[in-house]
Amino acid sequence: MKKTPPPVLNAQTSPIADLSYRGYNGPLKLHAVRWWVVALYTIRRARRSVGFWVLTGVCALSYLFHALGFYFQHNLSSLSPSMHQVFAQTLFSVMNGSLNEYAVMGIALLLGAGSIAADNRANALMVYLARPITRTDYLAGKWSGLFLILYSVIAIPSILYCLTAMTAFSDMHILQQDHWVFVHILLAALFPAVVLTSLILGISAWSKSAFSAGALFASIYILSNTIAGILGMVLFRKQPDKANLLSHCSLSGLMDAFAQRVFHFNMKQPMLGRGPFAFTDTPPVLLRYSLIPALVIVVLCLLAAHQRIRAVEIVKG
Amino acid sequence: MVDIVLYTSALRTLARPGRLIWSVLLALAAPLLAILVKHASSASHHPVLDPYEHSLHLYNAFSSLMIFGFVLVILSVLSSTGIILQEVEQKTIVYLLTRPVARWRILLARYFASITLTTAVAWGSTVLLALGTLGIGGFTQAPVGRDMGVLLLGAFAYTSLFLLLCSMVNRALIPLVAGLLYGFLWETLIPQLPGNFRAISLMSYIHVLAPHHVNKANTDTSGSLLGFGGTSGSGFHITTALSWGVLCSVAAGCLVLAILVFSSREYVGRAEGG
Amino acid sequence: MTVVSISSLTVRYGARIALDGIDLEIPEGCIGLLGPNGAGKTTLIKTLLGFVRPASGICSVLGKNCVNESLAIRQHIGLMPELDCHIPGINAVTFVAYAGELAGMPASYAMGRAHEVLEYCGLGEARYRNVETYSTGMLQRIKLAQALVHGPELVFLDEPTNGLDPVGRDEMLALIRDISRGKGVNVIVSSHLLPDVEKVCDRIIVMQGGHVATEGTVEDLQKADSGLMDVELRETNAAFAHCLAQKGVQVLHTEGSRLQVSFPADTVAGKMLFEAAKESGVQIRGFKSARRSLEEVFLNTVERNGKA
Amino acid sequence: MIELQRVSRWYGQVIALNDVSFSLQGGITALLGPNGAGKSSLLKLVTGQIRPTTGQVQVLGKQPFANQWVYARMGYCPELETTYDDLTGREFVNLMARLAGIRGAECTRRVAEVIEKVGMNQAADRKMGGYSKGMRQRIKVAQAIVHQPQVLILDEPFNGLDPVARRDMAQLLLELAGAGCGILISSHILYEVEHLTHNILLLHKGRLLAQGDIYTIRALIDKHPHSIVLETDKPRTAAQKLIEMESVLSVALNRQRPFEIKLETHSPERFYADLPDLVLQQGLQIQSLYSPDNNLEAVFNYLVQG
Repeated sequence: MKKTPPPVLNAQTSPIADLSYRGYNGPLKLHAVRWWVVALYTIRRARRSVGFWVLTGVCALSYLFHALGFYFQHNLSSLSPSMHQVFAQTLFSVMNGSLNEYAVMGIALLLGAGSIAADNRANALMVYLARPITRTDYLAGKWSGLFLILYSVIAIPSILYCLTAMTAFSDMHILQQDHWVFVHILLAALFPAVVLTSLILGISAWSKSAFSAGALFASIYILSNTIAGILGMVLFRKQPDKANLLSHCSLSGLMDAFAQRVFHFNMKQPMLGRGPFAFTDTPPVLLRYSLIPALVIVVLCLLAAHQRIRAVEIVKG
Repeated sequence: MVDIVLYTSALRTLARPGRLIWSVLLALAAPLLAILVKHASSASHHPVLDPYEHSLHLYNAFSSLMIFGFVLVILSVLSSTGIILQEVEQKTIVYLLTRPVARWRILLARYFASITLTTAVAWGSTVLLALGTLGIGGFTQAPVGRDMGVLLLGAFAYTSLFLLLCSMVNRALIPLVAGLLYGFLWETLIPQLPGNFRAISLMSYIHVLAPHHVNKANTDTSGSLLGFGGTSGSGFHITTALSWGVLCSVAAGCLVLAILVFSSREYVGRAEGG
Repeated sequence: MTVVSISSLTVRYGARIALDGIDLEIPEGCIGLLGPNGAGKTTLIKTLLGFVRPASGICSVLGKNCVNESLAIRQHIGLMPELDCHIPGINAVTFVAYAGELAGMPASYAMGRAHEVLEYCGLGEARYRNVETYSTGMLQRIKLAQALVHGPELVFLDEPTNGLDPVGRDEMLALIRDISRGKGVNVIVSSHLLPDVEKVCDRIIVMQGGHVATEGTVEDLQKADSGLMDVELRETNAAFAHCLAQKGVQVLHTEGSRLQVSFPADTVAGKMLFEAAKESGVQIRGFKSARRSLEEVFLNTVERNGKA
Repeated sequence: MIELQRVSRWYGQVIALNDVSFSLQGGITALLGPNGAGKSSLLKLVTGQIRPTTGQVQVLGKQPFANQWVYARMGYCPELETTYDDLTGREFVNLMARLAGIRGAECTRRVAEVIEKVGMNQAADRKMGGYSKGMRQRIKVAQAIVHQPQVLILDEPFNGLDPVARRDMAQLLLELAGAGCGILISSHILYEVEHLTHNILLLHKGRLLAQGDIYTIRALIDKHPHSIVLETDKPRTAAQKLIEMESVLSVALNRQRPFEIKLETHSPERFYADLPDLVLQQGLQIQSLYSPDNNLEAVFNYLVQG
């Protein structure tokens, strides 16, 4: 696009230019890229939120925590094939461990709960939709903005962790073991970002306030974790396969299942009633068990959100 | 009289039809799941559970993880945050603050309404869970009465804590996120750390008062589920009396602080109108 | 050229009929849309913007159909909504530039244009401050600025002077008058504040209960009976009315220190008034032939329709 | 009734009120000022929602911040647009009445009475979430007067009302004032306030600019030239006569409107007093007479700019 300003239309005969109101006759972007404006704006807003940076700090903490842990483990045990399992496990923990998981959930809640609900409440939806953009553009922008934030928060510490391990423990030959490790990280981080973004936007669009959206989102997220965790633990002794499957019937379980599949390792699950350090190995579940439910959640939430985004005022008159 | 009006109106706000459904679902979640597991295991060819021992096991597992670990905490967070800060955020708190009622009475009425909801759901869930897993006899076999008492105490402690958090800010999302992170991240991670870290988690005191041993054989070593209640033999041992003391003083201390803050803070933002 | 043309437009919200078979041609210029709450003003605007699907009838804006060309329509119109849009944490320039970018302007152009429009709307240095520290007047200016940022051909202003102080109101009205005269922008103003509409609009449309109750130029609607006078005194005085009545002048109604009187034909109003004032010892602070204010036109229309 | 002594209030670094002192007796008082002048802050101070940074606020002789004794005798109608959306109007007023300590049958009767008074009979049993701006405004007034307060504080009560509703509201306020209730309203719809009261408080940029009767204030500002427009059939003759009057400073004719004379006077009081004699003795024909400065807006503009 050429950036030369267009000539003033009604060039004045008078030597004094008319500096009052004039119409706009500059260039216009294609309609197809307007959703990106909304996305950029969402990201800009997030950068100013203190809460967001605090939670990002928690994510960074998780990275440090696991990096230190791995360093000690590596130094204590001699290099063995199982070390790669340990590496995969810790890499997975950096991405999906409970510290990171809750911090990411917090970010999704903080930035996402109000994103549509508050726009609606503040009457901003009316202003935005009075522009030449469609509801889909608006939703796509909101979605991709939040998605990019969550994606970076999940993926960047993992990549950093991997890079740290590669430089600190060159003897492990991480790249030789898994040529695609960075691709795998990027792929695994995709899943939680997509699911959380869609879910929180769907809920936000249907809520009256950011608070109720956040409350509902957190309840669904934590309740599903708790239930799936209990079911898995109660059943694990006699029917480990079923237990394994059931323990993934939650939002974070789905994310774990996908990441486990991508990194291909056995996850250590805590064992019920065996004390704090008793763990059992659980092999990855089939890909479809994580992909299909996630797809259903994403599609339903996005449809619901799209249905709800309307230019209506709250006060009827 | 005025207190009753305040209390009922607060309760009404908390138990709006839209929210009540979620509360009821929350109360039903634990018992329904327990029943489901029980039937699934008895119907299968490889029974997972021995009839009596494991029904109690089920009760203990669900009570500890679902009711204490989830229902109690999340309802305390949501109802205490929702009942004060939603009104502050929507500014309708003005109507209450300009009535001839002392502010501490407003806060206290809301505090008790919040506890009522939390306790009602947790109690309902506990009773149904006992009935569902152990039948009528459950009330003698399982420590239902003790659990209900400790749930009430826990509700007091948690609600006070979150109320204090809420009385200090003007936006609802911040204490919501902070409360959730405290209730679910802090309270689960801290007791798992070695040493005496568990002393700074309310949940470890609650678990001492209401231990849910899954396996009678290893009560001494592993304590209750997931290591709550003490694994480290060394140093500091949480006694029942200490737990009572800590929980009660947290409840009372935080409440008093919350009242002090609420009575003296200004809950209206900067004037925009002029 | 007509800006908006509507024929037998009906809009329903569920069972409630919000607009009932409206026929309307809105010419270029500045048009006032009046009516009590719930008359269908907002619904009409929403329909024209393509937010609401009409149940039947045709409406077009700037020659484009509202139902299937609403994107193209929205490219050329601006909306200043009634309610405040508080978007905390950003300043006015960012907000207006964002609005411009949403209309498709490249970021750099949008920023320049945002400054230009905000300057025009009278938000000097305040445009760098956060929106939540703004007074109502500033918020109204931002709302106008965001409606104008992409250079629309038609702007809808919903209650543009709501909550403004007198100076602010005059300035806002001056802005509206300015953009609607010779700048190629057509304006539709919906307002409760009738004196405001009176000041800026060429034509008005009075709506009620989903119908168009009255329509016409401001002057037509204001034509009042000759011989009708509004008199303003320094203070309330019953003797004055009495004196006038003795001279055969009919006192129609009194509201505090204001009277509306009707003089018989071929009398000299000024002389009679001053005589009465002298006799009753009161100061006349003003008198002029009564132009019915739009408020009265409006009240009459509403009441007439209410009875019918 | 309400007394402020050297009250200032800051929000962080922003000053909302600066050294304001006044004392109000009964009747209706209008609090006027441009946007951002500090009107809402002042009302929030008076209703005890915020505390002054320095100085003292007293309502009925007591400090209002979180003071139940004051709240029992004060009604407040905030500017707020949000309400308890899932209560009906009647339930809301009822709740507010009960919180004010009114009980039982008395409460039901009072609630019905105030709802009738504000003209909300039809909509009282609908949820407030569906109320229009005007309905919200009226139900807010209803809750403010349900406990029969001695002092009534209203923040922008006319905002968002259509003309019919504004007229009714003004009527209601006059009735209440007639019954002995002290009323303080903030507003910028000046011509509406003008009908209600002559007693005003003028705030500008956080400072109290003027207080008292509109006319007293006008007398104070008589140093500003006051312009008056006359319409007459012989403007040049009339102009000659007018310029001879001592109170007239200047006379101007208008090219666009040949029958109009615009004159300026430094003493409107004397000019108006002398005018009838001039008209009657000299036989001037005056078709109309008005002063663009003869209203609150002008007072306001003068004070703000002067």
